[in-house]
Amino acid sequence: MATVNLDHLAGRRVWSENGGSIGYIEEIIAEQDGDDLVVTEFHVGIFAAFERLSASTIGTALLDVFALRRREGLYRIPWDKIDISEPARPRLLCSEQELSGFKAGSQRRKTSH
Amino acid sequence: MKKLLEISLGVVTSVGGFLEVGSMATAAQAGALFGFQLIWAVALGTICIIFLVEMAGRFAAVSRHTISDGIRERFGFNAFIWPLLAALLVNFLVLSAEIGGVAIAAELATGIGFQWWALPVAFFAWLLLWKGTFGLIEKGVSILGLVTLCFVVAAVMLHPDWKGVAAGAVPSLPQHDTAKYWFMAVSILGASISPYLFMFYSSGAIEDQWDKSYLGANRAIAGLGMTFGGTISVGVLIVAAVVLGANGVTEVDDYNQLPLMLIPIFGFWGFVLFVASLAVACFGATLEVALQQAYLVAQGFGWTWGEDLKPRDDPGFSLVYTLSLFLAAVPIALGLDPLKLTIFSMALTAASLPLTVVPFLILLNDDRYVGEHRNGVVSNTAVIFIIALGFVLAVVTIPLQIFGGT
Amino acid sequence: MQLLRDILDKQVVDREQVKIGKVDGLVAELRQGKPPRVVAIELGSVALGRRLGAAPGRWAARLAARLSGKRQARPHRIAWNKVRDIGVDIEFDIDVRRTKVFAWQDWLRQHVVGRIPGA
Amino acid sequence: MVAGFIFMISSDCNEGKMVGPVIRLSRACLPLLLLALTSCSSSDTAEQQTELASSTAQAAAMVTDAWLSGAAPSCYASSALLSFAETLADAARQVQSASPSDPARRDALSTALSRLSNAANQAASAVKTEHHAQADQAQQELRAAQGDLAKAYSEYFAPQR
Repeated sequence: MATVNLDHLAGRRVWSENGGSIGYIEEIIAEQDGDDLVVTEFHVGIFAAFERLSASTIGTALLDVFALRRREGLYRIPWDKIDISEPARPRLLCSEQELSGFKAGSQRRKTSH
Repeated sequence: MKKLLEISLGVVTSVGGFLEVGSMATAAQAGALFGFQLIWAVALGTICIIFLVEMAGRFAAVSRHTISDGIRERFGFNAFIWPLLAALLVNFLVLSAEIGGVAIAAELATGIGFQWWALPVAFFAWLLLWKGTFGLIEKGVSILGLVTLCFVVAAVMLHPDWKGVAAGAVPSLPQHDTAKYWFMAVSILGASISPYLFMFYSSGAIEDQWDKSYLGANRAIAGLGMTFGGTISVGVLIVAAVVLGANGVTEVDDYNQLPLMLIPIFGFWGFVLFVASLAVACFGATLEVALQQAYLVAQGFGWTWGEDLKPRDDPGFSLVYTLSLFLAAVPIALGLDPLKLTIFSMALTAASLPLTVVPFLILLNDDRYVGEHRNGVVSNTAVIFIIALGFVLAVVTIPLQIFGGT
Repeated sequence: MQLLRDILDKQVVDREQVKIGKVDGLVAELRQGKPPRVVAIELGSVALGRRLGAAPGRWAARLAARLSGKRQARPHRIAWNKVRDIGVDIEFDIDVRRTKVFAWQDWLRQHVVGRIPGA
Repeated sequence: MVAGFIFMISSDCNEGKMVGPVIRLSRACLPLLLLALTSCSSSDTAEQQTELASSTAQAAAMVTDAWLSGAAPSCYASSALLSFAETLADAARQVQSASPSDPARRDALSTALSRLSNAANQAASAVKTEHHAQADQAQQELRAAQGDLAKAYSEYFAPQR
């Protein structure tokens, strides 16, 4: 079976079809589907590790202070719109305007856990 | 209450951190050259380390994970590798300097050169770690560490101008040797806010099986333990100022000059007390830093670890401290002067400080680890101040070393 | 669930809460027309080496192969369906003694630590 | 190294290229560190060496006093005095190699320093052989040499200032 190391995707730059980069993979979201854990979407943002820091309000506040956190830069891209078969170079499989549809709105759901 | 008996963890951490050969030599040099003017650096260092140690203890007691665990788990291996490499390098230099400190004490006592003592000291420390338990080391070093109180007694017996001492607690600009003044301030801060201190304390909290009920005791232990170390450092500084500085011995760059601090006050016993204090403080620091190397690696890679376990049960952990001890003894056995080594290791400690302090801001506010015991506004402001201080220290250390370094 | 924040690099413990290592790697199966399925976690220096970059990955693999005497070293894998509890640590329903994860520690125990008296 | 952490925390990426800037950064620090090890502040050598010498001489006097009053063991006192003597001799050499405007004053200064070094050596051998009388005499010589140094030092700097 074809497998891939998800950890190699962390922080990788994602390339769109026309060769431009739209940001780094910040997080990989997975949901339970029956007794399988399946990947549902990828969060691609300007700032690679932001999702890891965002769990803590002070982390967010600190990053806001340094204006490093540009939320509108975050894309939440469904699993089938990114080709991760080659972890070193994840590629976007959707068109430009489709991509803007995945742009995270301002009211990102609070990461509850 | 029984928990306060655990104060020994605070005392052993501060004995190993505050009174090791580096901080003792710097406090003596600062006192000899600038009198009471640099007391503020020791005070500031003590306050900062109290905050960091209290947070490290709270993090360990609530999440049952240490700070190095937290850095690896929270920021991933690619980010963790930098504090890991920096801390391993700095700890190696400090460990080497500590073994050198004990070797110097042995040389002063017996006249045999310190190079010959390097390997026996490393072997004895290894034997204690190999056979001993954490409790034995913790209680043993803190009880023996009480001998260093002789500096406080000496300082009081000298009847220093206490107003001058109080004035020294307020930062002031130097009138002479400005580069050396700031270099000494950075070295004192670097020596007191050293990463291995709070990382050792967080591992110690888990070795002592602390849990949420220890939070009150943790605050007291961190406060009293670090103040113990800070007070003795100020004692060393005062004695050096009054005994050495006032008598014209302003350049303390030869360890043979250090015993002169206590001899005029206690006579022959002064010599004995100095040698005993140096030996105990540096030996405590040797055990602490060697263990910290093992904690750092074992926690970073997730192995089983614990000083109370038999080496058979945690081979990786025990071999790391074994290797560290004998490798660190090599530079001293080759005759490298421990004082020069400490000056350099303290500059590197100051430079690598941000790598281990920045994570505090995130870890101590992550409610998945510390739940409702997160940092309050005071602690967070303290961490942000220490991070800023850490960056300043990191930036100024190397140029200062060039112009102010002894 | 956020895989990078909540699973990757977390402490792994076995049935008896013995610390086995950290989650050094996360393996997913790519399926045609269906979302990738998480199948296993990886542990060990080879997995870590690969995360640092291609070259460190090769060195780690070569070193591990030479040390363990096997022809080609691969990271240890634990099947994801054996996961029991995901908290600050991740617990797997396995007994580490029956896996290869502790091979290097057993080797050290026999050849190095065992030889030193009073270990 | 510091920027390395922030850079890495901001990009969990693990291609080699991400590590590149950090390696370039640490490569830039290395020469600085090596420079730090070898260089010493280049303030006026004579003044600096004399300050070091007078401090070391005072320490030598204190050690001899301590030994004479039985407060310091012989093995410590003798090795300390030998080490101080060496520092003083080294100071004398450095002053001698300096090239000031007036060589006569430089020689006076370096002879005073060598006299101090010899006095310390005398004290060291006296202590080693437990000769109190000889040690006493070496102590006087040391005190006199300190006076010499003070005089030579003030002459050396008087006119220029």
